[in-house]
Amino acid sequence: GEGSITVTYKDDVSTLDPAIGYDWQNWSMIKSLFDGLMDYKPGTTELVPDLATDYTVSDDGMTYTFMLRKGVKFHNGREFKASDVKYTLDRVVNPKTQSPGAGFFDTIKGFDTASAGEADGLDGIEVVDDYTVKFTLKQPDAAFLHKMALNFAHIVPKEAVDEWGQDFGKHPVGTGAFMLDEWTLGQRLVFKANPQYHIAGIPKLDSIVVEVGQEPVVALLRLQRGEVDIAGDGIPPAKFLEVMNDPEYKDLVVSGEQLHTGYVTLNTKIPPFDNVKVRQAVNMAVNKDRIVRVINGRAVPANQPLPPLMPGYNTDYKGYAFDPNKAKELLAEAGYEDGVATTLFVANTDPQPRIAQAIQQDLASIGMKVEIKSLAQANVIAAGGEADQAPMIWSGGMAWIADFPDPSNFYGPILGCGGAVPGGWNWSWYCNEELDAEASKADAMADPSQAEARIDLWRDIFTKVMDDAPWVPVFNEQRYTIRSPRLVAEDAILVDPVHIPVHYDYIAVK
Amino acid sequence: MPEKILEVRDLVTQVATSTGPKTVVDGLSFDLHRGETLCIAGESGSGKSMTSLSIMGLLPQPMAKVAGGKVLLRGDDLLKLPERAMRDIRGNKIAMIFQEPMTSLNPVLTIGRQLGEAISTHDPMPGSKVRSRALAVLKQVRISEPEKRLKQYPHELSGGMRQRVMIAMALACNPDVLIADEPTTALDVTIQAQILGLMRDLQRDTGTAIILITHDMGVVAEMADRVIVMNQGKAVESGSVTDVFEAPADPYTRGLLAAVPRLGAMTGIDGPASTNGNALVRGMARPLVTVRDLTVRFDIRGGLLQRVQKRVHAVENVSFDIFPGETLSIVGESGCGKSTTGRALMNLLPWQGEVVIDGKEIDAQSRLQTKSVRRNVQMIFQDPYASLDPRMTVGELVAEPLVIHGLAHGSELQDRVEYLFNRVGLPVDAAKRHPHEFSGGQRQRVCIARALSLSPKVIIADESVSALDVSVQAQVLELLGELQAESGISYLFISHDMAVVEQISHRVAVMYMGQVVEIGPRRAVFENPQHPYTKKLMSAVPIPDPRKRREHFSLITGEIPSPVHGLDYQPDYADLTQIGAQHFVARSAIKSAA
Amino acid sequence: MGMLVLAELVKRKLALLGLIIIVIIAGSALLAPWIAPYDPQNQMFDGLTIEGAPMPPSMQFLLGTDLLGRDLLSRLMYGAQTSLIIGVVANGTAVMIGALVGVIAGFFQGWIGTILMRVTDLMMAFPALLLAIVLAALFKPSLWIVAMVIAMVNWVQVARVIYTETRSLSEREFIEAEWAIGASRFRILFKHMLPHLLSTMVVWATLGIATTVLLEATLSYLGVGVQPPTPSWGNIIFENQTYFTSAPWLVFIPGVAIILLALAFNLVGDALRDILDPTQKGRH
Amino acid sequence: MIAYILRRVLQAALILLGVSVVTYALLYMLPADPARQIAGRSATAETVANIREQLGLNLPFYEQYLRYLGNLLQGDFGRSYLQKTEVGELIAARLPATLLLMAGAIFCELLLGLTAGAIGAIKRNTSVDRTLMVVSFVGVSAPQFVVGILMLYLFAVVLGWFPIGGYGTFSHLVLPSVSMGFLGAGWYSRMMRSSMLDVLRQDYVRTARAKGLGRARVFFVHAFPNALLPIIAMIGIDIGMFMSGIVVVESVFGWPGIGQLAWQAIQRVDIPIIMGVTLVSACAIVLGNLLADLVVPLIDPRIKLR
Ligand SMILES: Nc1ncnc2c1ncn2[C@@H]1O[C@H](COP(=O)(O)OP(=O)(O)OP(=O)(O)O)[C@@H](O)[C@H]1O
Ligand SMILES: Nc1ncnc2c1ncn2[C@@H]1O[C@H](COP(=O)(O)OP(=O)(O)OP(=O)(O)O)[C@@H](O)[C@H]1O
Ligand SMILES: [Mg+2]
Ligand SMILES: [Mg+2]
Repeated sequence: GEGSITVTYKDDVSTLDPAIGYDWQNWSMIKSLFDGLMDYKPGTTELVPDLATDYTVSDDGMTYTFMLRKGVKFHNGREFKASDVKYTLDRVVNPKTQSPGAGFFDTIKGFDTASAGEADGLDGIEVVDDYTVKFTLKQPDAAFLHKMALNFAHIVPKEAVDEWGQDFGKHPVGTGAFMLDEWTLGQRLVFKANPQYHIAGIPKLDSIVVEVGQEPVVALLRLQRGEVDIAGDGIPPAKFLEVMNDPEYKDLVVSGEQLHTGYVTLNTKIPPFDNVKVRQAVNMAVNKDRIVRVINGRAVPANQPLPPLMPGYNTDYKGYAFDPNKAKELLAEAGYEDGVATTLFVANTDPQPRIAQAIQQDLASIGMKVEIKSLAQANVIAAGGEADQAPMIWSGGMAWIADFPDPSNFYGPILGCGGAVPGGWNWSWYCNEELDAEASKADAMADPSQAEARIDLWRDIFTKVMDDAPWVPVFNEQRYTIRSPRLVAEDAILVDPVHIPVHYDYIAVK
Repeated sequence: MPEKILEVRDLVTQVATSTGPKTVVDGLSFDLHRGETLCIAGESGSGKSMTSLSIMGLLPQPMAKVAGGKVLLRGDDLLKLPERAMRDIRGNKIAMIFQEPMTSLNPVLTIGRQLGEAISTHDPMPGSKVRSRALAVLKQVRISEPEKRLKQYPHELSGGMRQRVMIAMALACNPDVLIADEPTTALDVTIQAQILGLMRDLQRDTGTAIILITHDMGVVAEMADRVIVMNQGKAVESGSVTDVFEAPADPYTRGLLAAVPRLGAMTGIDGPASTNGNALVRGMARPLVTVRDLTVRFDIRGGLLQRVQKRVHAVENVSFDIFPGETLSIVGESGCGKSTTGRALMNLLPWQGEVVIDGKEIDAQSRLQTKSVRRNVQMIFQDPYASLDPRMTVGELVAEPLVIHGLAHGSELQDRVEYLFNRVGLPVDAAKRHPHEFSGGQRQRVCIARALSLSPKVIIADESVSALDVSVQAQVLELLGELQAESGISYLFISHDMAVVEQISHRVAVMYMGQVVEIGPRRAVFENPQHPYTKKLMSAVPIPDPRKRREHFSLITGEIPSPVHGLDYQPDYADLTQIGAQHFVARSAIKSAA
Repeated sequence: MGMLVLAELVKRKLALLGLIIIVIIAGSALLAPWIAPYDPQNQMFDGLTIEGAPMPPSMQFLLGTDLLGRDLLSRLMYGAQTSLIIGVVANGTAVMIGALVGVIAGFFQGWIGTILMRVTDLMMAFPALLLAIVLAALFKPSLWIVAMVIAMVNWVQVARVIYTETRSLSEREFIEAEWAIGASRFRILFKHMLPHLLSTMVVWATLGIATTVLLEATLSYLGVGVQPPTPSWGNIIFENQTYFTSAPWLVFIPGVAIILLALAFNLVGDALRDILDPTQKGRH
Repeated sequence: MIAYILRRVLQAALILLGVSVVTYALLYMLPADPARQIAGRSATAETVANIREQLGLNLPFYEQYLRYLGNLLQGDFGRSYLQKTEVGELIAARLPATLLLMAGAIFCELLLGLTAGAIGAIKRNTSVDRTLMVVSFVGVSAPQFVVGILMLYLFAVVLGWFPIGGYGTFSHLVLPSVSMGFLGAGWYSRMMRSSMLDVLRQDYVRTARAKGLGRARVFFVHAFPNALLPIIAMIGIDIGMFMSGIVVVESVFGWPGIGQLAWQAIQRVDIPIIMGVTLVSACAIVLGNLLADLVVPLIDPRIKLR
C-alpha cells in the first residue's frame, strides 16, 4: 500500500479485542485487523468466504464444514489453522471472556454448558484437520453464515491471547489487512498495512492514523482544512446543511443507506400503552416528516421495524399514516379522551433530546402529556431493561443497527419474548408467542432453497408486529460520509453497509 | 543657638471624609535645630501623626493631602519636591520610626536584608560592606547578639529588639532629622526606658535632631528640649520643656498636665486618692474573694497526633484575698498573667486551684457557672468598644444582664437602666444610640454601667483605663472611686501603669512570669519595694517632671523570658515571706527578675 | 436596614448596573407569560427553513429560532425563570445548610464540631462537578432535583466561611463580655452571633446565586440538568452548541445572558460585602 | 515539620478513604447494571448472572467495597467494565494531558490575574482599575463552556490563529488554557487587588517608603511577597475547581485528558473509571491544599508547621 490517512472519532477506542469490541468506532477497525471465516463482498451485503475457501452445509442444515485458506499468517507470523477457529469460538462463549457477542452463537451445539462455564469449549466445533473445521448446530440457523462473518467470530491466535490476557484488546494480533502499530491511550492509534495479507493488493494504504477525542464539528472543520481525511462520526447535524449546500464540499459527500431504524418503544406492560389502541394512536400522532426535517433530512421516514435495505422489508406496507384526528379518536376509544400523562426516556446526546421534544409536541396535540427524561445512555438502557420503568424510549443513540443483514437480527432480542426479560433489550416488553413460534420456524429454514420463503415469512412477521404497534418506527437514518478530496475509493466502499464508516482495506489516497 | 535644620511654616493637612475635607493639621509652625529634641505632645487624634507624615511626604494616599504651608529642610521646601527627589531625602536626611514595632518591619524579610536595604539605597556599596555597616549600626543600638539578629526574621525578636532594629534602620544613613512617632507606646515600661535611654545616647553621639511624638507627658518630661502641645490640629502651646511643665499658658495644657497621674504623688499617704488617702478599715471582715493556688496553663499541641507538647505557664500558684470595699491592683509587664488571672476568676477559661467568692466556692469545671455566683463578680474590659456588641443599643446592652438574670422587667427595668445611666454620668437619652456613636470614655462608662447593673460585690477591671486619653482616664478613675466610696464595692484592678495603680489601690500585687512576687499595702510596696523586679518596674516609669529626669537607665536591662515550657517543667514557686504588715515578698524564686 | 442598604447600593455605579440587570431579567422572567412573543415550547412550522435550519434573528423572531423552530427570545425569557428559581432555591438551601453546619461546628466545638468539619473537609475534596453529575444521574434530573444537587455541592464553601467567622467571632471581646455577664449559649448564639453572621449570609446568598446559575448552566450544558423542553439557559446552549458556527446566535446569545446574570449578582454581592462589612469600608 | 507532614498525609488518607466510601456508595446506587452492559444485547440472563458473579457485583455492598479498597491499597484501580483496560493505565495515559492543561491554565491565571490585580491596586480608583475589575468580574461570571466555545469560534474558526482543538503542540495548548484560566484569572485579580491594597496600607510598606526606597523596590520586594500569601492558599483550593473545569473544557476542545475520560465513563456508567477519576481528583485537591500549606512557610517565616 501507499500513503496514510487520518480518521477522527469523538469517543475513545475502547478495545480492539474482537470478542469484546462492540462500538461504533472499533467495529470496522476490528474488521480490518482480524478476519472471519466469512465476510461480505466490499460495498455490499453479499456473503463470501474469507478465511474459509469454501464451505458445505448438510442437508438438515445442522452441520457446516469449512475448508480453510492455506498460508494465511497471523501478524505474529504464525500460520492460521483450524484449531484457531475452535479456540476463538470457545473463547467467545466462555463466560470469563465476558463477550457481549456470546449469545449469537447459541445455536452451536454445546453452547449452554460452555456459556455457563461448565464445559471448556463448544462440543459443536470439531477440528477435522489443520484446514478443515466442522460446526454442528443444535437447531438449524439460517443466519449462521452471517454470524460467522461477525466480529465476534473473527479469529484470534491463542498464544497472543495468553500472552496479553485481559489486555489482548490493547495488543491485537489477527490476520487482517492492517496491524496495530502504535496506540496512545486517549489520543491516537496508528495502523500499518499487513504486508502478508492474504488478498493481493490489499490494503491500499500504508497506514491509518486514528485520532480520538475530536468533536464531530471540530473534525469536520479540520477536514475542510485538509488535516483529516475521514470524519469518523460523520457529518455532524450542525454542519450538515452547510456542507450539503456548499458546492466545494458537496462532491466529497457520499450517501448511502444503512441497516438502521430509529424507533420509539411503547412499553406494553405500562398503562396507557398496555392498550393497543393507544399504541396505534401514538403511531398516528408522530409527525415523522417534521422530525426528519428537524434533523435536516438526513433520514427517511419509516413505517416498519426493518430498514429498506434489509431483506424482508415490506415495500407494500403503508404503516400508520400521520393522522392526529384519528389518533385522538383512538385515544378516546381507549378511554383516554381527557388525555393521559406519560414519560419518554431519551439519551442525552444531541440530537436525541431534540427529537424527543418533537415527539413530545406531537403527542401533546392529541392530549398526551409527555415528560422527558434525558439521561446518560447507560441509565436509559437500564430503565428499558426493567418492566415498570420506562413507558416510552426513543432509541436514538442506542438504536438498533443490524449486526448482520438478516431480518432475524431485528427480531429476537428487541421484539421477541426472549428479550422481554429484566435486563433485556425488548424495551416494549412485547411478547407475542405466536410470532415467536413463526420466528423460530423462519430461523430453521436454513436450506438455501428456502431462502425466498424464509424472507417472506419474516416480512409477514414484521407486518404483524406492526398490527400490535409496540414500536413507533420513526425514520431510517441515511449514511453520509465526507472524505477529503485526496481520498479515492468507489462510493460503495465509502458507505459500506458493514464497515462503518468506511471499508479501510479498500480505500487509497491520490 | 545651633544651626536650624527643619522649619515648618503654617502646615495645613486635610483628609477627605464623606462630609468633605477635614483639616487635621491646622497652621502648624515650628523650627528644629541641630542636636535638639522637639516633642509633639497631645491627645489621640490631635494630628501628631499627620504632621510627621506630612513632613515625610508619606500621607496616606489619596485620602490625605497637604493643603498649605512650607516644610523647609535647610531651606529647600520639601512639599515642592518631586517624588523622585523626595526619595533621596527619606531615610537619608529625614528618617522615621513608627509606633508599632510589631508591624513596622516586613515579616517576610530578614533583619539583615531590611537593614542592608536602608543602607545601600542611599549609599550604594558592595554587599559585604553593607553587611558590616549593618552589623555596626546594630551594635550601635546595643542589641544583644547582633550577628545572629541579621539572619533572623522580625517575628523572632521581641518588641524591644524590633524597635532597636527600627532605630538602627533610621540611623543607618546618619540623618539630620529623626522623627519618632510614639516609638515606645507599645512597649513595656522597662523596655520603654531602655529605648528612650538609647535614643538619648545616640543623639548625644550623632547630634541628630529628633522630633519625638508622644501622648505620654512622662516621656515628654524625660526627653524633650522643647515641647509643642497639639489639640485638634493646632499647636496650643510651645516652649521649652520646663516652661511648659511649670508654667503652662494654655488652659488645655494645664488640664492635660493636671490629669496626668504622677508616680510618687501618693507618697506618704495610706489609702487611694478617692478616699482622700484614708486606708481601709478592715476590721474583722472576712475576705470577699479568696484565691488560693490559682494556676492556668495553656496547652500547645503538635506532632503527629496533636498531642500536648508544651505548655504556656500563664499563671502559677497565685494566691490573694480581696476584702470588701478594697481595691487590689495587679501590676506587671505584658504577658505576666494579669489578664489570665482576671479571666480565670470570671470562669472564662479553665483553671485549677481554689476560689471562694462571698463564701461560695466556685467550681472550676463548669464554664457555665451558677448565675448567682456570677452576679457577684463582674468585669470591665480593656477595650470598651470591642467589648460591646456593636449591633445593640447601649440601652439594651446595659439592660441585658438584668434580663438574663431575671432581675427586672418592664418599667422597672427601664427605671433601673435610667438610674445606671445617671449613675455613670451618661445622658439618659443616650440609651437609644449604638456604641460607635460614643467617645471612648463614654463607652467605658457604658461598660461600667453594665457591670454595675447586677450590683456585684467585686468588679474586675482589666486595663480598663489604659486605652483612654489621660483626661478621660482621670474621669473614669474618679467614677470608679466614687462608686467604691458609695457602695463599698471591691475592685480587682489590673494595670501595667504604675502611676494609675498608685492612685487607685489599697493593696498591690506585682506579678512576674505568672507568679506574684510581691504583694502588700500600696504604700508599703511603692515606698519600700523589696523584690528586685518591683524595684526595676518602679524605676522604669518616666516621671512627668523635667526636673526629675533620669540621666542613666543603667539599672534597666534585659528582656522578659518566655513562659512556654516543656511538659516536664516544674516551676519554682515563689516563697512569699512576710516582711511587714501584710507585705509579702518572694525571696528565693525567680532570681532572674533583676 | 434594608432600605439603607439599597440606598447604598444605588449609590455605586457598578452595583446599580447589576441591580438593573437583575431587575430586567427577573422582570422578564416574571412577566414572560404576558410579554414573551411566543409559547416557548411551540415548535413553529415557520420557525425552521424548508431544509430544517433555524431562523436567524429577524423582525418576526427577534433573536431567531432554535433547532426545533421555537422562538429563542421566548425561550430565554422562560429560561430566566428556571435560572432564577434554581439560583434562589438552590443557593438559598446551600446557604442555609452551610450556615447551620458552620455555626454549629464553630460555636459548639468538641465532637459535634469536629465531625461536622471533617464532613466539610470531605466534601471539599470531591470534585464538585463530578459529584453533581453523579448525583444528577442518580436521581434522574428535574428542576427541583437539580436545585437540590447544586445545594448539596455548594453548601460547603458557605460552611467554611461561616465556620471561620463564627470562630473568630467567638474570640471577640464582646462575646467574652457576654459570657461574663452570664448569658446563656443560646442567647449568645442567637442574639449576638447570628446578627453578625447575617451579613455574610446575605453576601453569600447573592454571590452564590451567580455560582449556582453557572453550575446549573454547566450541568445543563452537559445534558444532566433541567429536563427539556423546560428551557434553561444552560440547556439552550447544550441543545444548540454544535451549531456555534452555523447558527451562532443560538449559543452566544444565551451565553451572554448567563454571563450578564452572573455578573449582575456578582456586582451586587460584591457591593453588599462592602456595605455590610464595616471593616472593608474605604477599600474602593 | 516531618510530624506535620505525616499528620497531614494521614488526614489526607482519611479524607480519601471517606471520598472513596461515599463515591462507591453513590455509584452502587446508580440504576445502571454494569453486568448487563458488559453482557451486551444478545446475552442471556445466565450470562449476565455469571458476569455479575465474576465481578463480585452480587456481594453485599460492604464486601464489594472492601474488595475494591483492598485492591486499591495495592495500587490497583480495577479494570474498566467496558474498555477492559486497567483504570490505572487509562488514567496514567491521560493524566499528562490534564496536567499540561492545568499547568497552562495556572500559568494564565497567575499571569493575567496577578498582573491585573496588582495594577488595579496600584492604580486604584482610576479608569484602568475599573476596567480591569469589570473584566475580572466578567471572568468570574462567564461559564467555561461559553468562554471555550467563544474562543474556539473566534480564534480558531474565524481568525484561524490556533488549531481547532486537538493536542500536541504549544499552539494547541493556548486556547484551552486561556478558557480554563479566564475564570481563575478573574478570581485571582480580585483577590490580588484586595490583598495588595491591604498590604500597601501596612506599616512595613510605609517603613520601606520612609527608607527612601524606589517604587519598584517597595512593590516587588516588600509588598508583593506579602500580598501573595493569601493567594497561595487559594491555589490549593483552585485545584478543586480545575477538576470540575476540565470536564467541560476538555470536551469543548477535544483535549485528551481525564476530564473526557470521566465524562465518557459517566455517560456509560463505567464505574471503575468514575471511581478512579474521582479518587485521582480528590487526591489532587488534597495534595494541592497540602502543597499550598507547605509552600506558605517558605515565603512567610512566621508560619511554623506543627
Ligand atoms: N486615613 C485617614 N482618613 C481620615 N481621617 C484620618 C485618617 N488618618 C487620620 N485621620 C484623622 O486625622 C486626625 C489626626 O490623626 P492623627 O493620626 O494625626 O492623630 P494622632 O495625634 O497621631 O493620634 P494618636 O495618638 O491616636 O496616634 C484624627 O482626627 C483622625 O481621625
Ligand atoms: N488562650 C491562650 N492560649 C495560649 N496562651 C495564652 C492564652 N491566653 C494568654 N496566653 C499566654 O499567657 C501568658 C499570660 O497572658 P496574659 O494575657 O494573662 O498577660 P497579661 O499580663 O494580661 O499581659 P498584657 O499586659 O499584655 O495584657 C502570655 O504569655 C500569653 O501569651
Ligand atoms: Mg498617631
Ligand atoms: Mg492583659
